[in-house]
Amino acid sequence: MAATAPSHAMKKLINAVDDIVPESLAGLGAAHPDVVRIDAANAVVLRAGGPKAGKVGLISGGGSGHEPLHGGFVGLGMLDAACAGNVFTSPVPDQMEAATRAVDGGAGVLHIVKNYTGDVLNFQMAAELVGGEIEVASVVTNDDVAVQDSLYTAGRRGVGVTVLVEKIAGAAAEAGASLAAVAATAVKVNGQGRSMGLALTSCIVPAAGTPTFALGDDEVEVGIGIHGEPGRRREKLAPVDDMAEWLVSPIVSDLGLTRGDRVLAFVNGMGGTPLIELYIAFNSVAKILGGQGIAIERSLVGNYITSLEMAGFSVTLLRLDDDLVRLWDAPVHTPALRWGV
Amino acid sequence: MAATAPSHAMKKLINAVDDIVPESLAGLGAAHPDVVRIDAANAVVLRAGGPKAGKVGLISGGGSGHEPLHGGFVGLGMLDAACAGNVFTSPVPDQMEAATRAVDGGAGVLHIVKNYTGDVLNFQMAAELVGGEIEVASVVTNDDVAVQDSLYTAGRRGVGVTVLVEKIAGAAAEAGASLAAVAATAVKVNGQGRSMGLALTSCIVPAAGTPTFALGDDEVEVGIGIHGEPGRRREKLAPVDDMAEWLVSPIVSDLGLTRGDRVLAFVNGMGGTPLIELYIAFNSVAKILGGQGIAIERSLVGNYITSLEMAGFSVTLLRLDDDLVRLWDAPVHTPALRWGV
Amino acid sequence: MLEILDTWLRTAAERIHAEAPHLTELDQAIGDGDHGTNMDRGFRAIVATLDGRPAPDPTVTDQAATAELLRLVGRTLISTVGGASGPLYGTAFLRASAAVAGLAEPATGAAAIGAALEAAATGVGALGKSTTGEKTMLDALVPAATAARSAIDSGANAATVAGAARDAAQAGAEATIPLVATKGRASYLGERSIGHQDPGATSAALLLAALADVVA
Amino acid sequence: MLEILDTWLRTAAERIHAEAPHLTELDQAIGDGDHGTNMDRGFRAIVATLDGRPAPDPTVTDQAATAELLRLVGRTLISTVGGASGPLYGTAFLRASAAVAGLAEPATGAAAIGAALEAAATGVGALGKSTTGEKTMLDALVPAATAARSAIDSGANAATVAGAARDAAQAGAEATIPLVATKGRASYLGERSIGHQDPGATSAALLLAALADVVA
Ligand SMILES: Nc1ncnc2c1ncn2[C@@H]1O[C@H](COP(=O)(O)OP(=O)(O)O)[C@@H](O)[C@H]1O
Ligand SMILES: Nc1ncnc2c1ncn2[C@@H]1O[C@H](COP(=O)(O)OP(=O)(O)O)[C@@H](O)[C@H]1O
Ligand SMILES: [Mg+2]
Ligand SMILES: [Mg+2]
Ligand SMILES: [Mg+2]
Ligand SMILES: [Mg+2]
Repeated sequence: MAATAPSHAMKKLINAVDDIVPESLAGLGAAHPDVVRIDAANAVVLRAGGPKAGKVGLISGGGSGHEPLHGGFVGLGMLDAACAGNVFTSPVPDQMEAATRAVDGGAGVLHIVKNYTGDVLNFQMAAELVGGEIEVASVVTNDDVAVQDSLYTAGRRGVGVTVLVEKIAGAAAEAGASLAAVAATAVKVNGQGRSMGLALTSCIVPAAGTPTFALGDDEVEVGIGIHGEPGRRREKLAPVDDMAEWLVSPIVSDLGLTRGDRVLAFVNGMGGTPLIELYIAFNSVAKILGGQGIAIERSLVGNYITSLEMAGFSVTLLRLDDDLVRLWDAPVHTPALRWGV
Repeated sequence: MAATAPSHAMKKLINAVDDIVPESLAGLGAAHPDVVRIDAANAVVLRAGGPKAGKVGLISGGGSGHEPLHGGFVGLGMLDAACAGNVFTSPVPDQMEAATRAVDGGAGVLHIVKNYTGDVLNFQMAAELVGGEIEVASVVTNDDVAVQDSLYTAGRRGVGVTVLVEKIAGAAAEAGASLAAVAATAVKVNGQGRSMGLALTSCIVPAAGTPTFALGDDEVEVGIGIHGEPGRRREKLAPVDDMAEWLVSPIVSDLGLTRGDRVLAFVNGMGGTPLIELYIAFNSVAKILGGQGIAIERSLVGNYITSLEMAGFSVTLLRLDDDLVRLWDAPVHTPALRWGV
Repeated sequence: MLEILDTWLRTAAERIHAEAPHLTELDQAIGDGDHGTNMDRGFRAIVATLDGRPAPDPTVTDQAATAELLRLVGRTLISTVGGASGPLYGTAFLRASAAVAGLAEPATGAAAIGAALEAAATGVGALGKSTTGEKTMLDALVPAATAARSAIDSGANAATVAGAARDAAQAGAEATIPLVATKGRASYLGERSIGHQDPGATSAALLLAALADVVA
Repeated sequence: MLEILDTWLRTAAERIHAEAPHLTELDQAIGDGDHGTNMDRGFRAIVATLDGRPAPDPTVTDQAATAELLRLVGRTLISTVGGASGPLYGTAFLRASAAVAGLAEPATGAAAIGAALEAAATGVGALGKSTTGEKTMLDALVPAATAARSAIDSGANAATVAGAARDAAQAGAEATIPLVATKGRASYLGERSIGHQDPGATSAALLLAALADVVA
C-alpha cells in the first residue's frame, strides 16, 4: 500500500462548486449561532444581536477561500459584518452596501479593505452607494513587503496585518472610539505591520479545478499573496530556519526594527499546513528575532488568513506600544479568535 | 504556469526530521509562555505555574502529529501535562512518569489514554513506576465506530472524543472534583461519545518520507484513525452531504440517538483541510441531525486532532446532559481552546 | 439598435461561457484563476436580465431604450461579477450608456458604437487609474475605440466599424503578451508577467469579436 | 556469554539500521509507518549504552553479568522505543534477563538461549494479551522458542540452537502474510491486513538471524 500514484486532483469537502460559499456560511452560522447570524441573500456574516447603538460599525470582506478571514472574525470586539465574495473574487458593492446599512449604529461605519484592485473598487462603489446617508471611512491594508510599492504595481497587497487591524480597530470601536479614532487606529496598525509569505504547494480554485501554479518537488514559491497567485521568485526548499529568515529579514528592515523594539509576531498558515509545522516555524521566527534583541510580546500562531488548502506560511510583525497591547488584549469573541470573555 | 507536474514529495516546514518534535514544542512554549512551560528533556508540555495543590492532575499524551492534541490542550480547565512521543509513536513510560510527578498536587493524577496498544502499554508501565507513591487512575478512550470492538481487533481506537474528555474532565478537576469523580466524568464522556473519520489524502510520516497509503484521484479512505493508517474501506469521492452521512449514520445508531436527544457536534479536520470545507461539512452534519430531530446544543469545528497534513475530516457526537453542558461551558485557557477567561 | 444590443449580449454570453476555461487559465498564469468564472457569472446574469425584461416601452425611442439597457447591463455586471473586472466592465457599460444617450437622435449604429467604445475606454481608465501598455483590458479597449473612430471618420458603416474594433482589440490583446503588468493582480509578478496574454484584454477582444459578428 | 551478547546486540543494531526502511515500509502497509524508526532508535540507544558501560565487575559471574546486561537492554528499549514494540520488546528482554539469572550456574549457551527465548515469548504474550496466529511478533518468537527447545532436547549446541530459532522465526514471520491481524494497529484493517508480512515478526526474525550469525 506504499504510495505510487501521485495526484493533484481536486478533492474537497464540497457538494457543488456553486454551493461552496453559501454552504460554508450556513455552516459557520449553524456552528456559532451565539456569535454570528448569516444574511444568506447577501452572503454577509453579521454579528448576532444586530448593530450596537453609538458604536462605530466595522465591516470587511473579500473573496472567500481565506477562512477564517473575514467571517470568522465577526463578533464582539472585532467585526460587525463580513461580506463573502466567491472564492478569491471580491464581493460586489451590493453586499457591502447591505452590510454597511445593517451594522450602522449611528456612529458611522469603517470599511477595512485589503489592497487589491477588485476589493478597492468594489468597496469604493459601495461607499458611494451609501454616501450622504451613512458616514463611511475606509482603511486599505497594504502590508505585503513582497510587493514593491511603486508606480509599477497595484501597490502592496493587504495580507496578514488585516487580521490585526480587525482585532485592534475592533477593540477601539468596542471601547467607544469615534469613527475618526477607529480609522486612525486601523491606519496605525497597518502602518506598523508588515508581512511576507511563501508557499510549499499551490491551491486549487474550485471553479478552475486545477492548481493555480505548478511547483517542483523541491521548490517553494516565495512572496505569494493569498489568492494562490504565484509569488515573486522561486527557491529551492530549505530548512525552515532559512525560509523564516527569507520572510523575517525584509519585514524587519522595512519596519526598521532594532534591538529593544517590541513586536507582535504572527505566524500564519496558508490553510494546508498543520500546527506542528507552524509551531516549528514560530520557533524559527522567535530564534531570529531573539538574536536581534527584538522582543516578542504577543503572538498568534495558526491558520487565520489562508489560501484554500495551500501549504505554506506567512510571517507578520507588528510594532507594539502600550496602546496596541491593551487593544490586542481586550476581550474578543468571534468564531476564530476568543479571549477575555 | 498551469500545473503539469504533480507530486507527493515531502514538503514540510522543518529543519531536520529528528528536530520536529523538540522544535515544535519549543515553538509552542515560545508562543504561549503565559499558558504552558516546556520540559524539553522529557518532551512534556506542562501547565505554567506548576501543580495546583489539592487539584487532581490530568495528563495525556501520545505520538506527535495530532496537534493541537495534546500539548495545545494544556492549561486552565483542561490538561496539566501532555507527553509528546515521536510522530505517531507513543511516548515512553519515563515521560509519563515525569509528567505524573510534575503535576501531582496531592489529589492524584488521571491518565487519559487513547486506545492504541502502544499508548496503553506505555501508560500502564508508567502507572506501575509511580505506583504506591502517587494515586493514578487511567481512562482509556475508545470512540471510533469504524473499528469493531471485538475479539478480533485491539478494540476501538481513541479519536475525537479524547478532546472532549480532556475538556470536560479538565473542567471537573478544576472545579475540585476528586480523582474518582474526575475519572468517572471521563468515563461518562467516553461512553456517550462516538466518532468516525475519512481521508481525502494520506499523510507523510517524516521519518518514512513517503505517503503511508496511496489513494486514487477519486478515492477516499473511510474509517481511518489518526495515524495515517489505512481505513476500513475505500469509496469513490462523493458530495460531502453523502460523506457526512457515511460518518454520522454509524455514530447515531451506535449511540442510539433519537429525536429530541441533545448533542455536541464536533467536526474535526485531519490537518490539511481548510476551515471553508470544514464548515461545509458541519453544515452537512447539521442538516442530517436536524432531519432526525437531534438537537445540536454545542459545537466545535476545526483542526483539533489531526494526522499531520492529511486532508479529510471526522465527526464526533457526544450525547449531552445539563452536567456535561455546564462542564463544557466552564472556562478554559489553553493554546488551542479558550473561552470564559 | 436595441435588438442588435440584445443579440450581441446573448451571443457574447455564449462565447464567454465557451471561453471561460481559457480565460481562467490565462488568469491562473498571472492572476488568481477566476476571470472566466467571473465573466461567465456576469453574462449569465445579463441573459437572465434580458429574459426577464418587460417588452420595450413604445413611447421610448430605440436609442433611449438602448442606452437604458446598457445601463442595466452595467449595473448587473457591478452587482454580480465582483473582482476587478466587475466594477471596470460595469463602469464601461454605464459610461457607454451615457454616451449613447447623449448622441443626437437618431444616431447611426456606427456613431453609437464609436461613442460607446470611447466612453467605455475612458471610464475604465479613470476608475482603474490605468492607461494602455499596463497589460490590462485597456490594451484591447483603447485600440478598439481608436480604430472605430478612424473607421467612422472615413465614413464606414456599423459593420465595418465593428470589424475594425474587433481587429484592433484582438491585436491589442495579443500585444499584451510581451508586456510587464503594472496594474491589477498581475503587477505583483513584475517581470514574471511577461509572456502571458492578459485575461481582461482577452475577454474584451472576445466581446468585440461577438459584436462584429452580430453587426455584420 | 556476555561477550556474545554484546556482539549480538551490536550486530543486531547494524542490521536493524540497514533494514529500518524495509520495516517501516511493512508498517506503512498495515500500521502507521514507524516500526523501522522505532527499532532503530532503540538499538542505537542500546549501542550507546554498551559503549558507555563500565568494564565488567570481575566479582560477578559471566552469567549474572549477562542477565544484568539483558535487563539494561530491556529498560533501554522501554525508555526509548515507545509505540507498541517498545514495551513488548523491552519486556521480552526483562523476562529473558530473569530467565538467564534463574538458570543454575554455569548454564550452557544453548540453555541460556532456550530459556531466554521462552521467557521472552511468554512475557510478550502476557503483556500484549496475545498469542500466535494474531499476526504479531509472537508468530516469530513462539516458533523460535519452540524450535530452540527441541534442538536443546536433542542435545544441540548453542550454534545449532540459534540456527533452529532463526529458521523458525523466519518461517513464522513469512507465515504472517496470509493472516488476518487481530492485535495491534493492523487489526483495525480486518481482512485488509491479509497479504502483508507483520513488521514486528519481521524485526524479531531479523534479531534472531543476527544471533545465529554471531553464535555460529
Ligand atoms: N487598474 C486596472 N485597469 C484596467 N483593467 C484592470 C485593472 N486591474 C485589473 N484589470 C483587468 O482585470 C482583469 C482581471 O479580472 P478578474 O480576474 O476578473 O479580477 P481579479 O483580478 O480581481 O481576480 C485583468 O486581466 C485586467 O485586464
Ligand atoms: N498485542 C500485541 N502482542 C504482540 N505484538 C504486538 C501486539 N501489538 C502490536 N504488536 C507488534 O508490534 C508491531 C508494531 O510495532 P510499532 O510499529 O513499533 O508500534 P506501533 O504499532 O505502536 O506503531 C506489530 O507489527 C506487532 O508485531
Ligand atoms: Mg479574483
Ligand atoms: Mg506508532
Ligand atoms: Mg482574477
Ligand atoms: Mg507502527
